[in-house]
Amino acid sequence: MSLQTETLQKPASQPSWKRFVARREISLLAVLAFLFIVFSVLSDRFASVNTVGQILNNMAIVVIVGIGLALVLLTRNIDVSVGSMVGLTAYFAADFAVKNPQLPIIVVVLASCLLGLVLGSINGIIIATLRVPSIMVTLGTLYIYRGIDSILAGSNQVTAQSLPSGYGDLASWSLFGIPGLVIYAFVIAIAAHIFIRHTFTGRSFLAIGSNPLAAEKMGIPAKRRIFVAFAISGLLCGLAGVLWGARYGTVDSSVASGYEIVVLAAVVVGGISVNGGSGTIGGVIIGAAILSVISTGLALVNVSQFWLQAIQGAVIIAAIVSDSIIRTRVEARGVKA
Amino acid sequence: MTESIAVTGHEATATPLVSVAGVSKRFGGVTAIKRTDITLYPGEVHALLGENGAGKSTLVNILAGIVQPDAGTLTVNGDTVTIHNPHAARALGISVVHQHPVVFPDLTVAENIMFAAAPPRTAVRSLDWRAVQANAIRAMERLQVKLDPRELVQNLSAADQQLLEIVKALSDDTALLILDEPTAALSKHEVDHLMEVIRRLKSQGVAILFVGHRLDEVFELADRVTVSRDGTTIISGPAAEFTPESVVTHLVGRTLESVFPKEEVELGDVHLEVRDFTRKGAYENVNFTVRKGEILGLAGLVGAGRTEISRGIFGLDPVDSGDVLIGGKSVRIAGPGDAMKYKIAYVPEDRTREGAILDQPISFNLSLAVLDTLSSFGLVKSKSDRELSADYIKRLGVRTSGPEQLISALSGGNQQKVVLGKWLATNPEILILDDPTKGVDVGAKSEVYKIVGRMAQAGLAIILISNELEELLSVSDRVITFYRGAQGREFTERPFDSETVLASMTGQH
Amino acid sequence: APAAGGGNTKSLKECTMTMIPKNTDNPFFAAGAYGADEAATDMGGKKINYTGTAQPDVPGQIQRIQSASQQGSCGIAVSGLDPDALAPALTAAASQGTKVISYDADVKKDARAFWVAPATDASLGVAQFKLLAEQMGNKGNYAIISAQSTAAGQNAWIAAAAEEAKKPEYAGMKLVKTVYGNDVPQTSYDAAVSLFQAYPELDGILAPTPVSLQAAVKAKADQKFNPDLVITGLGWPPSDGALLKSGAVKSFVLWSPRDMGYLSYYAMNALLSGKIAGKEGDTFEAGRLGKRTIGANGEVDTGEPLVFTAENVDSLMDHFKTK
Amino acid sequence: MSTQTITSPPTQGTKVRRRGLPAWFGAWEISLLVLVVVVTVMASISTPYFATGPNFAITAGGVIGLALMVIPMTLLMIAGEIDLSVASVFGLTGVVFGLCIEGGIPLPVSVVIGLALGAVAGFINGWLTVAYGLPSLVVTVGTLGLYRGIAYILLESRSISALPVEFTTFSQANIYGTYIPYTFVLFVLMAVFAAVVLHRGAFGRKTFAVGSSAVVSRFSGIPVRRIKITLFCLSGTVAALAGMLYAGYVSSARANNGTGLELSVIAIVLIGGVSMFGGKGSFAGVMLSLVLVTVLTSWMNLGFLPTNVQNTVIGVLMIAAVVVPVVAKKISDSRPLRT
Ligand SMILES: Nc1ncnc2c1ncn2[C@@H]1O[C@H](COP(=O)(O)OP(=O)(O)OP(=O)(O)O)[C@@H](O)[C@H]1O
Ligand SMILES: Nc1ncnc2c1ncn2[C@@H]1O[C@H](COP(=O)(O)OP(=O)(O)OP(=O)(O)O)[C@@H](O)[C@H]1O
Ligand SMILES: [Mg+2]
Ligand SMILES: [Mg+2]
Repeated sequence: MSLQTETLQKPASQPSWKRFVARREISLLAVLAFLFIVFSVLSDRFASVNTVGQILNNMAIVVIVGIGLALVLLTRNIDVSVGSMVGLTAYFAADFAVKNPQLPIIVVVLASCLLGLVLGSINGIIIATLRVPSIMVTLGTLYIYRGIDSILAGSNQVTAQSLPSGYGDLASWSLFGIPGLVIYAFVIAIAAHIFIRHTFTGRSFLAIGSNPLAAEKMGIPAKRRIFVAFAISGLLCGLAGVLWGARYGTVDSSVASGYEIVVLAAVVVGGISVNGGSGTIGGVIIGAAILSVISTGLALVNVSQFWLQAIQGAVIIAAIVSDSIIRTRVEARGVKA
Repeated sequence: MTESIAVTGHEATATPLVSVAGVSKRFGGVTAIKRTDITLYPGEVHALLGENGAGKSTLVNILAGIVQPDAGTLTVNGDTVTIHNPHAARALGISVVHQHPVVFPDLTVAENIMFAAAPPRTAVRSLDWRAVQANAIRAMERLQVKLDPRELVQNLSAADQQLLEIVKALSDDTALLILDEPTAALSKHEVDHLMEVIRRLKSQGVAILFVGHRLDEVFELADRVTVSRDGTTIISGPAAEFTPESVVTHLVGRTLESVFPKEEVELGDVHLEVRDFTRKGAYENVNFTVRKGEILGLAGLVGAGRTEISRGIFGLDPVDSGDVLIGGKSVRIAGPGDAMKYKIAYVPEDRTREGAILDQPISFNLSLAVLDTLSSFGLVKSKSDRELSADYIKRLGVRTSGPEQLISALSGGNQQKVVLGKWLATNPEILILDDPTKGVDVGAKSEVYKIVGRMAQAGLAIILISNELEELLSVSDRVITFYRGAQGREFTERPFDSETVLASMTGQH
Repeated sequence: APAAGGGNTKSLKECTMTMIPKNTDNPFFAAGAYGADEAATDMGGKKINYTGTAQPDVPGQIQRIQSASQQGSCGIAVSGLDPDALAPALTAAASQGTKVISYDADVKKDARAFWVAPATDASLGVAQFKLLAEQMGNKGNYAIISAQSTAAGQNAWIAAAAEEAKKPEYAGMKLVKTVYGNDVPQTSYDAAVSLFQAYPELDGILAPTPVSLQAAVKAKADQKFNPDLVITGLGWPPSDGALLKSGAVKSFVLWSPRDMGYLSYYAMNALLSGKIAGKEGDTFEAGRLGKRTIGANGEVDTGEPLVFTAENVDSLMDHFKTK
Repeated sequence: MSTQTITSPPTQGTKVRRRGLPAWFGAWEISLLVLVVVVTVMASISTPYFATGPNFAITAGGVIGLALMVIPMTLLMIAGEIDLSVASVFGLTGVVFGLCIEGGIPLPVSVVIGLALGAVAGFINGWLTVAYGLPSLVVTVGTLGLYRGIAYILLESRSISALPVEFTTFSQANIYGTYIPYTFVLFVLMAVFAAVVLHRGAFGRKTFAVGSSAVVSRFSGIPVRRIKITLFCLSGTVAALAGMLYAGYVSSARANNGTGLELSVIAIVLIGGVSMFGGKGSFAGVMLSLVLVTVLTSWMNLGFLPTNVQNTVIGVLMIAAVVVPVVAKKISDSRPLRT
């Protein structure tokens, strides 16, 4: 005799295709495909290898920073200091490279990542050990890290010409036509995906965000995990900082101001729940892709630049609302069936 | 201070599996338990009884490695141990089903089982999903539970989540299984099956610590009984040496005339009528009436649709068809606000989620449903507000240090009284009580039903839903059964025969 | 309270001038401040009070104007982020007896005595356009990557360039699009890349701000875009000198921020001492820069635009010293 | 220990004694007050220009936009929601208001149009949040871009500075013969009103209830959705008012007015002790936090302190706001308890 059959609950399990369709990434992919088609119709230059390369290039740094932020969001925390961390590490790395042109470029990259790791760890230590709201702490470090950036940089500006030649190559190399930036982002995304999806420790990040109390009772070391999430977020910002300098050439104290909003938009459009516990790296990539397609596409179809921000905002809203509608429809049908 | 604890001897043949001696724990200013002793033997069911807030869950958490005691010793298999964390507890063979489900709603059934079975090692290692699934299925088979391992837990019913909890807790090397109020969310039928499982485990030599408030279950299962009060063990001994009455006396500290008092009430006119009430997938063609002063009991298994019916009446869910008549007139209720206009009050089944705002004071909660009547020109009259709180705290005998105390600091029973008070303050004419004594101790239960009885005397039409059949049958004037969303039989003659009611609840008649 | 004396004359030997740039984290304004302090040394006056927000911020400028006036700074020289928005605060400061001039970017006319301009808007716009046209051989498609869409200076130069482009000899030149990089390297770079995507047949880019210039050069290299694409406009010699030497940019335009700061100091002193009132035709001595005259719009120009090339850039580097 | 004391409930008189401090003035508010006093004293000692009437006037006048938006944000965040689009509504209404004036629409009508626009913008935020059950953080990240973008579409790179004199005077001037800006009076009136509604009004109680538990509130007959939408509308309307007053203050309506101000608004509310998760906070705390940040900013302006130092100080303050109470509690808990 089974316990299960005697309770009156209908087994809530759904056919696997419904589970598949209800997955957020699928509905977002539909949004992405739709945008792609719209732009291809509007501009004959849109559907080209070159443009796709551009779209990928534009989203690479967002994806790198977004993965760190996603990891933090999964644990039901938030990191709004990412823009400031990218800014501070970008200046630090560029300045470091200019002052030490003899050093191999990998040392600069590692130094920048290390600085990012330290900045993220400061967030993590305060949040994990004192159990204070992460929005407060990271909003605080958003100001502090930017302040330090500005104190360090002052009116100084590092430009592409003053950087050692290897620096720019960090971003501009390509392999079989795939830009280096995209390859970094891809490798990190794969690693993050495997970590989140296929390791025990990775799953525990979701568990913590899904139910912190339960995580505690199950003996998941939440403090350590939350610390690690912030540390990784910082580390990835450190990497993004070097790449920023490599890609854009000019680095001053204002690099990546307000970038937290851009990354947050990509990540939440990509379906990482701000309430923790659910979301995938694939979603982050799709979210970043949607935003990148919009900005790249709009530049091609020759709308005035004044329209760009409004259209981006509208598409973000349309994406999250349509996703919400699609999923509730599918779920409702799944339960009724 | 009562230091002498009556412990009557266990067979000297068995050696204790776990013994707790002189354990104390305080949280900030609150003493949760002090000098508590309990001894658990292999192959026995040990019931731990006590009022709400007596410290039962705290003791459970200490054994589970979640809470560290301030003083005292824990002995497992003769060795003095410190249980640093939940993994250490599991390594000692201690498995726990917690009072409040500790599931991860965003993860699948299989993953939830995986986390429960996690070894203390925390290295990053890749998961073999097929093994995870297989393990989950194997774990479920042990209890003959059939859930889809790939289903997200948030899609499971409350009862299934409770089952999942037990599945998670049990493993092959469980030596001590602790069940902290495992039956609070279950109805009779599921409880019976749980008991079967417990007996089977017992026969395999597993020690079971059973924490609960339902005395009938305790006497059906327990070999030994420990009663604690105010954080201290009062008495411990073989179950045969206790009677329900003596347990209640120990629990409450005085004799209780009756656990479920029933007042004699002169019934008035029909006040509430539900006609052809239907919500597809939940309940269909429900028809019943409630008279003034009457307590109508709704009996059914979990999932029978009783909660859904009351939600429909209260306007919380849309209804597909049917009418609600109040005082003979058909009324349209589109939301709780409408329902309150017709003087309906609804005490929901989930006290901590739906009933009380835990991190707000008692006074805040008591005035929540009557804010508009308490205020003039949009401002809450603080005098009326204070009087209201003081009045209900006194009338319902809420045990508290004052109206500004947070609800979360109250024991379950006292929380329930505040929720009841919140609704009584609206001066309702119709009162719907959905499992009002869920997780509430015997003493408080009796107090709650005294209040309900007084309300019936005052002419309220009352609908009572309870998963505890004895309680439902004791206090109701009339009982209707439900099975899978369909209305079953109606029982009008007290005393009710629990066997026939149960048969009807399970769809047999 | 600060003395509200309109009649009594002062000198920067007794009181301080406050210099408020668009933002302090900017080498251009730092060079201006250097020039002003150089003038103080030359004249034997007090060093300036250089204050502003790290990043451009209109309310921040307003607060600093108010603070300066309150603390009895006798003169304020401001590079306006928003000509209208600063006007009320400047007018209030003037009514407290503080003398107000604008430098670099002008503010509303009636809110300042006069404006120490880089060079005339027309000359700057025309100079940049001429470099572009010359290198493009007076024909082809070009685009503009400006700073903020609200930047007054850039807008004035773009307008002057458009006026110049109407001349018949430029009939072959076609402006395809004007985009704005907000003076943010990333935005400017992305804007440049997008232009290359949208206009594969582009022959020239006019970048009337150094941030855009650098971004365009980098984007062109990264995209391996048309090697004949001409990029010119406004450059910042300390860093963009390298662009000239590498040949990525043949020439660009700028004025001397140091002279502009230097001039501002002398002009303020002349205003304070009552030598000039800011009317057209007023003249004053400006140390090493010689005699200067206030023009029709209440402006006094720093000088003619400087055109920088690989040959002359090193010799002109002194104009950009910041310390 | 006697059994009697446990079983019978403690006799409770009808009269309720209020012990200690009122709920809206707790430990955090006291710490903020102490900080305000300390910083004010230090500022007054270190510079003679700080504690003066003119400095009050310019400081109070300059902070008005921020100060006004803090009021509804406090209520909204206590209700468990957030509005990141306030600064964009602020910019957009300034632009629309300017266009109305430019188009010859009379001043009062233009103001009403601006306010209505703000209410609509807020309603859209609220409706999207409530109807689709989306987190407001996400919704308003979207409208942040949308509203600011519309401002750019409408005004492009232009600015409108020909605003009516009576309006710019109201926004810029002090009450005759005093150092009290008109707008400050408006702010004080609104703040007092909001404080009373929040801590004494039925609506305020409901706001706390909704923020503490939307489910319990719904079960208690509180119109949760309506309250949330109302608060979003309020946030939009006040942001609109602030945006128009700011346009008057700087005599200029531009598409980029107030860019990035949302972070400052939220920072002040959080420093004031309002919980990000709703249900907790006090108006007194937020006002003290506003005063603290304003005093610090003014002091640093007078001391010509660079902005990067200012920002760092505000950041440290924010972290201190959450860390200090926790550390203080840890210390007090570790002390032996009196019995
Ligand atoms: N983490 C904690 N912090 C502060 N106080 C706590 C904590 N856990 C428990 N308490 C307090 O300790 C006392 C005992 O609580 P406990 O949960 O052990 O009671 P219980 O016997 O399980 O009650 P119930 O029957 O209602 O489940 C209560 O007063 C409770 O408020
Ligand atoms: N498939 C499901 N997924 C999630 N929750 C569910 C599901 N089915 C039922 N529930 C919830 O479980 C609880 C009990 O189920 P339901 O309301 O159907 O039965 P009920 O008859 O009201 O229960 P009871 O008879 O015990 O009061 C309700 O709160 C309901 O919302
Ligand atoms: Mg318990
Ligand atoms: Mg139920």
